[in-house]
Amino acid sequence: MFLAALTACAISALLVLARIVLGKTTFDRVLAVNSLGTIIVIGIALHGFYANRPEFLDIAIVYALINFIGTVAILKLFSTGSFKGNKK
Amino acid sequence: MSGHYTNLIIGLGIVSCAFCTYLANRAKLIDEEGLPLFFFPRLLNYLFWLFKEIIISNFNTAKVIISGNVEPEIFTVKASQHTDVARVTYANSITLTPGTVTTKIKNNILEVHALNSDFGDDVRSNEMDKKVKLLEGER
Amino acid sequence: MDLFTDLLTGLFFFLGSLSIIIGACGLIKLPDVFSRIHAAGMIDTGGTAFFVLGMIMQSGWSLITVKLLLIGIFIFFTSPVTSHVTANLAREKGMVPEGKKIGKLL
Amino acid sequence: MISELIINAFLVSIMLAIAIALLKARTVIYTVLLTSAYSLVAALMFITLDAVDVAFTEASVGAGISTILFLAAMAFLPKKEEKNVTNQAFPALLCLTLGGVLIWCSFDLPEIGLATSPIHQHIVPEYILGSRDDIGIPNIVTSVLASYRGYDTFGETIVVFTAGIAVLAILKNNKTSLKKIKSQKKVAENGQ
Repeated sequence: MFLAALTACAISALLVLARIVLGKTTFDRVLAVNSLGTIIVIGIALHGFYANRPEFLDIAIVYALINFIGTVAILKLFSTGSFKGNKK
Repeated sequence: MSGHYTNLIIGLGIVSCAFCTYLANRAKLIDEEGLPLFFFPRLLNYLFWLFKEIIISNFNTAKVIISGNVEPEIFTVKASQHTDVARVTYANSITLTPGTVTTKIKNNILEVHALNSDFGDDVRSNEMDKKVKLLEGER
Repeated sequence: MDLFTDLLTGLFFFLGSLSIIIGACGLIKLPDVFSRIHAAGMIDTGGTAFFVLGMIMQSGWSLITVKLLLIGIFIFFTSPVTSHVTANLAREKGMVPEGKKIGKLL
Repeated sequence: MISELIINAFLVSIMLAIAIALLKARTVIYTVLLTSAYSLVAALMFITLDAVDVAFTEASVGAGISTILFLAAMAFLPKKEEKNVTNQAFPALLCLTLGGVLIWCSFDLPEIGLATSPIHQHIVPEYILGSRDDIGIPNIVTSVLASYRGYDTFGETIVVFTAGIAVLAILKNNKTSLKKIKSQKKVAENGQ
């Protein structure tokens, strides 16, 4: 059962990767990387259950946090061109 | 998170939490909307409704993606809430249900992008708006 | 009872797999950024919700359940933020979505 | 066992695909995004290898911090990479030779997981057996890094800290000297 779910994760990860490589604009790619992160969070949790070691869930939590921060940082850079904030 | 609760580990956790709070306080990151306590009693009810709505619109989005009759549309709706927190909750709820995304917010007007006219009608019927307004309560 | 939880887990996993695969297909198939955000939102909400529910069914009541709920809640709160930020930036960079427009745009 | 093999093969092929795409990429932000995706998959790979701590580090440093650092550096770079026209025969030869030597050396390694290999005989059993009673942290790698080899880690931290301070000092100095140069230029222009 877990293996079937992992296979589904793998297939969708492949499709999302295709979007990263094909993507026309940067927004497509950012979106696809974010989705890949979500799929991998699910994959880590599933693999933890599959290998009977649910401690891996800690990593999944860290992953979810980092994924969010990374995406927002990329978009922030994209909007302003630097990390210096919006002081005028 | 490791299932070990010795005094040392708990103590270190408390100390680091306090230090983080002190740093955040020093950097003036905490504003008056940090913890919207007045939400909580009605929040659970709303969350259940939102969850049901998310699942329904998930199936609808899946149907649209498979059948391929995509007619995207973009329109503006008015948010009738008074506080910023409630408005943000409304915008986030619109974004959270697949099929509709809030693209811009200006004061109390939201610009929404919908995958299909069905999703658009759902938002324009203002059902969610009323629910969030109920959540906000009388003020 | 054991069989029942297993069946329920299988159902949830099936639905979750379906929603992430359809979401990924949508990410490939849909025409422009604004439509693709919906597909990504499907992966974020439907996929994680069903998978987390299924895994909670398997774990029973323990520390693992709390961690799973944390993951679920966290993705639940961050997904709309990333979607909105992406859409907002795409709009501000001057991209106009395909399809019809109703009313005056901001 | 066979399923482990399939998972590993799948992950490796995905990483290979990303690496090839990285070679072809010509815009900087696309490269950064691909690197981030690569780190994501690499962490998953470490998890299948049962290396929880490495996966933890890879997830937080590889996918998180280094992406942000790359982006911060990217703000100072031109948007597109210029086509490289230098002769690449020598670097290719160097890489191939090094790879060949490493593969040749790997034949001499003991079998993976062999209990009688020297690395498992000397002091590791002591650490593994004593870690729980001595330190009381369930994770052995953490206890080895932070306690048994504490001085080592402390030295590393000091080195990294010093390097950080030096980089900051150089950068700050550079900024002020740039300002000085600019002001001198202005003075010179006004003088003319």
